Amino acid sequence: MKFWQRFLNLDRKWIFLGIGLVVIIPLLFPLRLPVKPSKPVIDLFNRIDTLGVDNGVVWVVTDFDPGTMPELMPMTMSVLRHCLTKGTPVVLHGGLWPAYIGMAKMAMDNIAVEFPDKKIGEDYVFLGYIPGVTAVILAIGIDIETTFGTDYYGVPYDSLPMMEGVKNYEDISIIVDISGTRSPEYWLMYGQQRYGVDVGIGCTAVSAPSYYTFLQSGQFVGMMGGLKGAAEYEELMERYGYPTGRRPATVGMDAQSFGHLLIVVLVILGNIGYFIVRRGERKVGIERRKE
Amino acid sequence: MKKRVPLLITFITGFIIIVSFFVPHRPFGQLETETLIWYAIIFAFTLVIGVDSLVRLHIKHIRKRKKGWWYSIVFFAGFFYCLTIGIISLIQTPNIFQPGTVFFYGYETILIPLQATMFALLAFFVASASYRAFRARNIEATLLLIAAVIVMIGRVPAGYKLWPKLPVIANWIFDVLQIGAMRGILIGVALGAVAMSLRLILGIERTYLS
Amino acid sequence: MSISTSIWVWIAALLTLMIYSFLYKENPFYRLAEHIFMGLSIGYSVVILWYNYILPRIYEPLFFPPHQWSLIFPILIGMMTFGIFSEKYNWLIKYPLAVYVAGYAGVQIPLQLQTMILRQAEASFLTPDKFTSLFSSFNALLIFAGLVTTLIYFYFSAKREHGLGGASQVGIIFIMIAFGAAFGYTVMARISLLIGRMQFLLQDWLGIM
Amino acid sequence: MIFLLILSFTISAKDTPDDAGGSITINVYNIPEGTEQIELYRLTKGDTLFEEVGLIPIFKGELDDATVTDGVLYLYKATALTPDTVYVAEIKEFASSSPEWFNKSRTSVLLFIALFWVVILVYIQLAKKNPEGLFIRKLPPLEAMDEAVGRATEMGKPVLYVPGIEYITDAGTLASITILAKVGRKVAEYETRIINPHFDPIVMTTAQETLKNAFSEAGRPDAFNKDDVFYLTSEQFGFAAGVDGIMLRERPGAIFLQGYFYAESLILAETGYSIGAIQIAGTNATTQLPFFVAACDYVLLGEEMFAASAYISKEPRLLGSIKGSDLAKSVLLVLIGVGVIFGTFAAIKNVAGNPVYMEIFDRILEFLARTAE
Repeated sequence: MKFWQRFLNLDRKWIFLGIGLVVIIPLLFPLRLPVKPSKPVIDLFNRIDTLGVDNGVVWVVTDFDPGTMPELMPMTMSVLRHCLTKGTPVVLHGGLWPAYIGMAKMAMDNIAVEFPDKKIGEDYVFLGYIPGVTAVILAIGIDIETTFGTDYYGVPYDSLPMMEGVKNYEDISIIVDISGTRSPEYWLMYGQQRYGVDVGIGCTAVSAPSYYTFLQSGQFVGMMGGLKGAAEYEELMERYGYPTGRRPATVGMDAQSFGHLLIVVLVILGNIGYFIVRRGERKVGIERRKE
Repeated sequence: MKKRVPLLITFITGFIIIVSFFVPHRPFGQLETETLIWYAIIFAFTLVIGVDSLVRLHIKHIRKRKKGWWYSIVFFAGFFYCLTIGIISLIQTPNIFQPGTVFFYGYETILIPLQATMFALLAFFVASASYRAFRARNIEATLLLIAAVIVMIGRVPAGYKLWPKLPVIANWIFDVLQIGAMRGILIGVALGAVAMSLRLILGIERTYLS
Repeated sequence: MSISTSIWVWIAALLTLMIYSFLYKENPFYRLAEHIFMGLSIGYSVVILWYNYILPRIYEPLFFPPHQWSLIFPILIGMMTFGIFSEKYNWLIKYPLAVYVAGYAGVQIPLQLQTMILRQAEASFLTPDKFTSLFSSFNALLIFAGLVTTLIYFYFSAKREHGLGGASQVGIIFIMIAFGAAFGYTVMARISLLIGRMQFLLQDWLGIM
Repeated sequence: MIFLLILSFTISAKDTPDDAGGSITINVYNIPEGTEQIELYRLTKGDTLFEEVGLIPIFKGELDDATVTDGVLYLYKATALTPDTVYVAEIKEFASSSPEWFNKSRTSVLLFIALFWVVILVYIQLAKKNPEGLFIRKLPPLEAMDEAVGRATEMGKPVLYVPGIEYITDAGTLASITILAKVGRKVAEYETRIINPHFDPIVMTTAQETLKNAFSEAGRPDAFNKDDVFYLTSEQFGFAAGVDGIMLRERPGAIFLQGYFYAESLILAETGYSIGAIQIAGTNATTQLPFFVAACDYVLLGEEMFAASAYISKEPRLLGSIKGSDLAKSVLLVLIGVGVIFGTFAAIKNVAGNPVYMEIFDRILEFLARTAE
């Protein structure tokens, strides 16, 4: 009784500490709880995995900002690692909106450290931001060279050996749009439906449910939804012997699961305590404070 | 006079804009986009008032050596820092949001982390608020609690392991059970806003012009 | 990996810790971070004001051909807001305010009616395709019941007697379920925000991850 | 290349409806199997050569040619390219564009506005004649406001009023200003201090005037301190950080969070809770309502906030407008109800068997759907 009463009046600082710990500890000492890859992720993985060298380039787009980085950056890194290890030429496109180029740059810097022997311009290419949003998607269908002109670093398009012969969507095997915005719909409407290019996506957990219809209709090749989706992709990478770094999404997933669990446990204990205390109060007839 | 004229302006402006919604023909059709450009310009002037207010307040703090006055100096340090890197970038390049400019760098290294930090406070507060608020006090609170918990667990893998039906139920709550009420609230808010706007244009609601 | 040597990472990390320190109690560090944040954001707004408004919307269209002289009007209206700097002329601000508020009210009325009210009402219509199975019929009726009772809950001018009282009781139940669901739905995203900050602290700053 | 004139592949061109002119809508029908590209060409009357307009998106089968001049006559031709054949379709008669004086697709919006307007005016007249006859139900959060100010005064603590982070143009902000006037009068009466930080400078100046008047009305114009109504910053989380700082330092006894809020809602409400203040929230931001409900003592839910701002003044004209909104709700309920009856009918009696019901039903749906586009 007394314990519960004290528990009900628990200082919020303990809750804050709890949340902080359940997030930090799994990050420091990863448990890597088992994840079972789901069909949309397997589809996307297989699609990229079965690509040959001459199937065209993989076109990865970063349409997210620091707010959704924990979920979406691991996806970006996984896809880039996957392509580079396999030797599939990959293009990183710095997003349809100006604010997202910073994320692409961050991914590129990491890649440069992780794959010192891969050469920019030969094994992978970094294209910057071009204004126009949907107009950019349409323009890629006509001519990539005139659309972008140079890569992010200002190297003229025709001096990029990897892009030789890459003219439009016909030379792109798949668009992988990693997005915290509505951009997957744009790629679907203007890239996939108009030009028939394959589109696979990575999105936040919040927006994932709204894309399921497009998956079912086969309009998206595959999808990674939230940290869970990113963790599943990492799992597949590991199974097939690809490098995965520290598996940041899997680790993040642990933290997230524990965070959820803590909140649920707190709510349940709070309710148990509430009932026990209330019953006790009724017996002794203490007037309950208005809440 | 000082009150009548603005009220008249309110009525005429509002009325013309409403008419322009229904008339695509010139000059009405373009009116909405046109006015938005105008408003952006008017808006630019209003920010000057804000900056003036804040700067004046902090100067006052420093002059009067109010308790904690030196925080106002910190304020000015931040203010001038951002201003300086902005000016340098504007001189250097026409596009200050290009990665590589001093401004973008300063923005990315300090302002974004600060924003993200404040935003992430929500993780703590979501926990403390749910612990406190989700108690089965009465029917309503109980339903709030149950819906929240099911959706919460239903969306992580642990929920699936607990009971494979849980994600299905969570989705059902989200796709069906809550839709009606959310729609009702949206319609209510929109009706209220429309009524408010009509009262404004008719000059019935004029507190803002006081 | 090891601890960061970049001064900017250190600044960002220390500011992050200063902000979180207020979860324990109010303290000078939080206040310091708060004032830095405030100063930076105001400086930022001024730069944005110049870059996004004054340069492209006033300076360029006015001083470069084709000169859009009509922009003089909004500029004059805008300048009337400066009336508040004087006791004598502070009534001047009522004019821009009237134009500004009424204009948006005029935009809002048809737009709200179209996109929020009529659109939502249309989506609530029960079309035959919603009755394809027993379950979907049940769902459709449930959505319908939620909408109707919620709308009744928001009746202000009728006494809550007879059926209305009961209906608005049911309405508040639907509303509470909706709130619970919306709350639960965001928890995941909020926690991943914190994961992002912690990754920054542990990885970019301390390098122990 | 072989040119084939296939009858089934057809094209139509007509003036784009409900626009300001300068556009013709082209539709293609029966696009041949395997089409890779549909090109559109145009012949201006008097010219001899077709000029290329552009590609018609295959999945839409429709294109608005917005490069035409009003009143000029044009002839259109489309070619569908499949890997082995080129199909050609042409319109028979010249088409031209013109601007319209009324956007027909928005008729239902106009009807609704007109109805709303009339209803509100009628009720305002009725309310003026018989102010006692109007019943408006009580709003507990509104009743609690005076009590909250009173408690803050007893504790010798100030009152904090946050008007949200939208601009003056948002209806919620305007409602908040009205509520501020009420709170301001009580504060002046009780001789307490009110702290009022702002996100938008214009809202700030408006609030300054509103509070000044409120203090004058309460007979204490000298007690108003203009410095307590100040601008903080127009950066979302910067604002949240600033308001949190104020809460922690000034320890207000009552906090009003009234207006439009975004994600910072819970940051503010939880900090407010931690200092033990009575919190009365109100917002038209439906996404933030759950957080306020969880963390605050009283909440004005969505429309209640607008009703509250009308209720405060007790002026018959404002109350009349509440009655008008309620009537609009009834109309909507009837409309939706009609939908239910027809929908159920159609479901029970099988769609195909009852063309009459379906016809009426389809008409209504179409009418609404057009408006919502």
